[in-house]
Amino acid sequence: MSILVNEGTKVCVQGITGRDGSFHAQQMKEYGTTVIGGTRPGKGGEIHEGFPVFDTVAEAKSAGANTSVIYVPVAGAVDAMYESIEAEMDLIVCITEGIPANDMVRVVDSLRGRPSKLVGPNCPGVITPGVAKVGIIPGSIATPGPVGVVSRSGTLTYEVVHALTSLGIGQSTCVGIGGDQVPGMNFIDTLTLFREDSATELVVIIGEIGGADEQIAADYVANELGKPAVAFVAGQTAPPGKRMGHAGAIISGGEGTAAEKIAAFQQAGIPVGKTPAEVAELAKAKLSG
Amino acid sequence: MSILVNEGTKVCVQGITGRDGSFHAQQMKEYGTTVIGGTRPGKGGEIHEGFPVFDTVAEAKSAGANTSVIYVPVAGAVDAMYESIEAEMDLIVCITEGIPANDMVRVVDSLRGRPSKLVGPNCPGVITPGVAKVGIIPGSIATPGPVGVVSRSGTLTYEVVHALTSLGIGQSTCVGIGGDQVPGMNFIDTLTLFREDSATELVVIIGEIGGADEQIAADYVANELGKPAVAFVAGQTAPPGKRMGHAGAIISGGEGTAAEKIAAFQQAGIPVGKTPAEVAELAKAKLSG
Amino acid sequence: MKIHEHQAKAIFGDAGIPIPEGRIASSAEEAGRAAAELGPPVAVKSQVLVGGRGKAGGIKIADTVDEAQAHAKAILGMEIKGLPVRKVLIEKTADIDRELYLSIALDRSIRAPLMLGSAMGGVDIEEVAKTQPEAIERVPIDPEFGLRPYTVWGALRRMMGDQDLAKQAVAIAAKLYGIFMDLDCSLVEINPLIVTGDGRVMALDAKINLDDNALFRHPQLEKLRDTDAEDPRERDAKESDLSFVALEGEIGCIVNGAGLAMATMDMVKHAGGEPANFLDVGGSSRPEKVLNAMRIILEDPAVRVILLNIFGGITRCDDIAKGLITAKDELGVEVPIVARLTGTNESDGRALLKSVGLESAATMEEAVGTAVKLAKGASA
Amino acid sequence: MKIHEHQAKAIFGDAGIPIPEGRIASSAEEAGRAAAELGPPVAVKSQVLVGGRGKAGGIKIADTVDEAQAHAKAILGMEIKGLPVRKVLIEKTADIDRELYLSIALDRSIRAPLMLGSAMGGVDIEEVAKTQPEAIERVPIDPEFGLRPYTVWGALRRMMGDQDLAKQAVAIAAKLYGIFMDLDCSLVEINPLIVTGDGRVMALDAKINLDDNALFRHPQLEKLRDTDAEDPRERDAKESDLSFVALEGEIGCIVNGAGLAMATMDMVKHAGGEPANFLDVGGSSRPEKVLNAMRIILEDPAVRVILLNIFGGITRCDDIAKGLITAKDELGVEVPIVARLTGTNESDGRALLKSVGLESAATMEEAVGTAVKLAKGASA
Repeated sequence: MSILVNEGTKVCVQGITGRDGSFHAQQMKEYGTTVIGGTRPGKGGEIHEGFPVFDTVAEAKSAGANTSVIYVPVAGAVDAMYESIEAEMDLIVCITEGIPANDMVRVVDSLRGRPSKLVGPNCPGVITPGVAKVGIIPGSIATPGPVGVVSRSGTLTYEVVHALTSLGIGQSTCVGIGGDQVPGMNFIDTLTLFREDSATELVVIIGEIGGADEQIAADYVANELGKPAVAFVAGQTAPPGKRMGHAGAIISGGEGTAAEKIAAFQQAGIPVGKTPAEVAELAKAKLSG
Repeated sequence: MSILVNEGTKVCVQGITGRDGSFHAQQMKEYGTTVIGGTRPGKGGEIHEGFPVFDTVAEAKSAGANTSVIYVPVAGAVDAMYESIEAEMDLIVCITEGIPANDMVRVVDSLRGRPSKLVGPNCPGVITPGVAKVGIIPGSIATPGPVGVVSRSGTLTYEVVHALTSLGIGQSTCVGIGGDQVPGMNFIDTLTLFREDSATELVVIIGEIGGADEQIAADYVANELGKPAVAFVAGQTAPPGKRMGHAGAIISGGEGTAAEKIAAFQQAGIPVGKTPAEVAELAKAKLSG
Repeated sequence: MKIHEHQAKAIFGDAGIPIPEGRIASSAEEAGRAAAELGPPVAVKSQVLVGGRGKAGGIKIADTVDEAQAHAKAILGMEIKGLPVRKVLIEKTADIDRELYLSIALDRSIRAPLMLGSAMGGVDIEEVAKTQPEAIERVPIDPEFGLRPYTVWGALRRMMGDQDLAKQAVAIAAKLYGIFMDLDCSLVEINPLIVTGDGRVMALDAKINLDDNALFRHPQLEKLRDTDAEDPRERDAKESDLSFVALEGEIGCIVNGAGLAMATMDMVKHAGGEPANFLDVGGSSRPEKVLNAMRIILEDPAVRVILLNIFGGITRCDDIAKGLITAKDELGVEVPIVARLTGTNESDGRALLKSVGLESAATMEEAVGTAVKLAKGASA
Repeated sequence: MKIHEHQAKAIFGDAGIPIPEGRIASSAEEAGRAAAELGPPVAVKSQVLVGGRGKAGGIKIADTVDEAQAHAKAILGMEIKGLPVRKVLIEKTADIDRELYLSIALDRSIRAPLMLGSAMGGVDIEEVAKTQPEAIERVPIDPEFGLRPYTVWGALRRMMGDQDLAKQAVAIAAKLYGIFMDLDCSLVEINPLIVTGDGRVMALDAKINLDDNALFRHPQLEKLRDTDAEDPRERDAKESDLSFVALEGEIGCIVNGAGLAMATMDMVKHAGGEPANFLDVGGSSRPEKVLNAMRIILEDPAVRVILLNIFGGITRCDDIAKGLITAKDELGVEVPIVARLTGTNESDGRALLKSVGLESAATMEEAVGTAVKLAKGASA
């Protein structure tokens, strides 16, 4: 088992003719993911580097796609999300970064009462090792196993997954939820899925400064998850009031510090690693303990 | 049993200090309905003719209300609906007429993924005889029994209910869905509830010219309802292209005529009465047959 | 409410939908000047609020300024389906390669706007819908997302048959939706939407119907109202807050509630009579509404009897009775009145009527029967 | 992006939120003329993009024109928290009866806007939130419905304590929400919102923070940018499409990905070093990004070693290596470089570095350890 991405995942790449869309369509396919094709309005019917091109997501859905991944530049990314939401894709992964927060407020609100799940924007996507990947997570670093990973950071996910794999610990599914202030799925949404997933025995939570999502996640782990977790929090040395790359990574009004988040995890009985390598070791200890 | 309105119905009257709101709050209370009070922003905390006044529906809900009925003039009626939708009232009945159709498109769309049911606008409301009423249907004409009534017309509902009662046939619940083009609950939404209601043995459908809701309802009765129905259609003598009072009562492009609708009912095996009295007789015959 | 082609085209032009260059004219001289400014050939198009102008001879092509003036003179004297032509639109003719159809209307069954498109334009779209339903593209618009390029791309590409033309049509559809929502329309229609010889997509005709319920927030549109196209009694009724539709019969009907009013008309017809009108006094029961209703009905000399049918809910029978008595006094009613009052304050109402010598019928059937008999007796 | 009080007040004024009458001045003379026009007493308020202006002496009341001019002269010469005061706002003083607080901000936990209100205004609201959370009204705004009067009525009535004042506050809140949505703000704040002696509600201060990601659609707001308040290197980095934050340490960091960049800084600190900066080269791996990153980092004379930490996903290690080599060539880098390259095209990248005599560390830990040792050695 796994969450979000599995053997039945059939991908439509929105913006398949662009540089990133084109490259990652190929990468996903090479990893074993079923890529139905992609969209580029006005190019429907063409073949782009071996992939069928559709004018709309609805047409890609008719051709079998149930999952969208968005590599469209920021000016078109919101429309791309709406298109996939209207087409009722099961999963929508938005890689694009730099989307205005108010736009995301509306996008997330529009999901109410609709069947789609949205991961991102500004995220690396989802990988179920050995099965399929949707997004840009390098396939080589992951290996199948019992650890679910959920993360606000892309490259940090790679570090942690790589460290886990190096210790011989595989992953059920790794989900990069992205570093924006208003993401689609958040920690709780993802943890809820991991809770129900029989293949996941332990969850790694990778947080960072800004907001209170880590504190809420710690509470959920303590009271609801029913599985052990280990955590990492980036940004202990970040100065207040400065946006650290991610739109959501900012300590404002003295709130959202790494120290608060680490304390919340520890109070919930969740060990916090000081480095990605230490996180992997903590996971290993928990799994064998 | 019944649908929409029952012993647990607790009413908040939006616009309780107005002429109609005030009068009908009293009428509902006299019929036995639990009226928690009403709203009038800026008058919260006052008592109006024995009813507590609240500033907002949320406050009325805190005081126990689970049903709203709207007597607010058209300029404020859309906001009044949104207020009750946001407060997650179980049932919202909008009496106000003259609401722009595009506004109703948005209101109905906003109900997606939210728990409220909306009856109206431009409707007489709902009565469960002997139990409670929400709206303006005269209580005296109705009596408890096995017939569910659903109608696009107000006074025509009264005629039919009165005729049924005169023949000794009572009603489970009578629902006036209103004569607008874009209503909250339509025939199908209401019939779906009657289908599940064990107290309803037969349904009377009162339609009129305009649209194709009667044809869709006929199809539903034939294939899904699992109970007999009789029908009435107003507007056999209506000229095409003219709006007959209700915003929705118009034959346009040669479509939506009474003849089509009567034919659809008859093809679905639903007898159609020529007068309200005949409808009551048909219902009586079906019930005893 | 309907507005004229030239008014709709002005709205289209402001929204950026391509339209032919044109001028409005109220006289043959003005039309001639407009034709000279635009340069012939030009189309001379009657501005009336009914369909079928072309068939009725209300649209002509002129190859010279003189011809334009002559056509305008002829058309400005016409009546089309009973409506006088007071203005003509003089427009540069277009080089038409294909005629198509595009509209957005409120669709009741989906409770949302619906875009209709067809490669078969310039003809009666309802006829196409009946005979060749597959020739029509139907795209429901989710009101939460609106009409976005992806919503209509597939349909418009099929309809236009070409990427570049589809792109132009998508842009037009998006603007049409903007107009539909911003102005609270019930219909915006382009028939025909044309493709010109040099590959441009353009609105050759323009139709906009407005939601009467929303006019209160568009005072600038209310000013476009053309009262020629309205029955003066219907206008009078609207000002008195009554729903009224004039018919051809001899029994004047005053009823509360639109459904009951229609059912009353139907019953009159079944009983062998002919209703003179549809009239709904509405929910409120102010006596002056009945007075106004009587006044408007009695303007019709064909009316031989008045049938009052009231089932009081929000309406109170005594108020209705008071209004009727006032009307009898003030208007000097000479035709017989048949009244049926049931519901709220019924006994008070009946007593009031009795006090001026009016008996009330016990049922709707009885009242209708009596009215039809009186109307026949009166005309016999 | 932050904008100045007088700019925010202009937006408030256009939206119909009551503000005191005022004039902006860049010199003492202008300030004097403004004070004369407005009529003393006036407030002289420094326009700088930091909080705590009042405590720093940047806000003064003047009872005469001469006094206004003198205050302006003093304030225009000041630096507040390192920022020069270039303009002062001269404003008519208000007759303050009460000071309250009102704001709308994006709230991450509800993924929607949140209105905050408090009867305790004119003070640090974060302090109030900590010490007296019950003194703060929190109203989440459903983005589908927006801020409607009913949404905030209950909270504002409690906060204002009076129906009439509540009505004024509701109107102000609705306009504040309009600004928040229309201009894509992350915060709009009125602190204090005042009640005057004659019962009017008014914004005495105004703060608007804009969402940087949305500025592309508000070019008129981009023009309000005050570069005084920005670190020139951060501005330079932004123009090069890099995320950069200057810090006080001696180890210059170049990392791909914000999370990894923060984790790298943290690890430097844990290892006993001090990061000189946060720098995320982002997902794209164009070599010139590394070149620009090196250039910006090397502007800081405190930097004693450069730590490059790359985990290639969308980023390709060979591109990074090429950029680093170009930078070494073009910039004449004198400080040591410690590199760690893993992921996409790792071996190519390492080989390229090796070709110019740069060894790559095997792990992040090793790279950080080496960098800290080098920095200490250099400073010893």
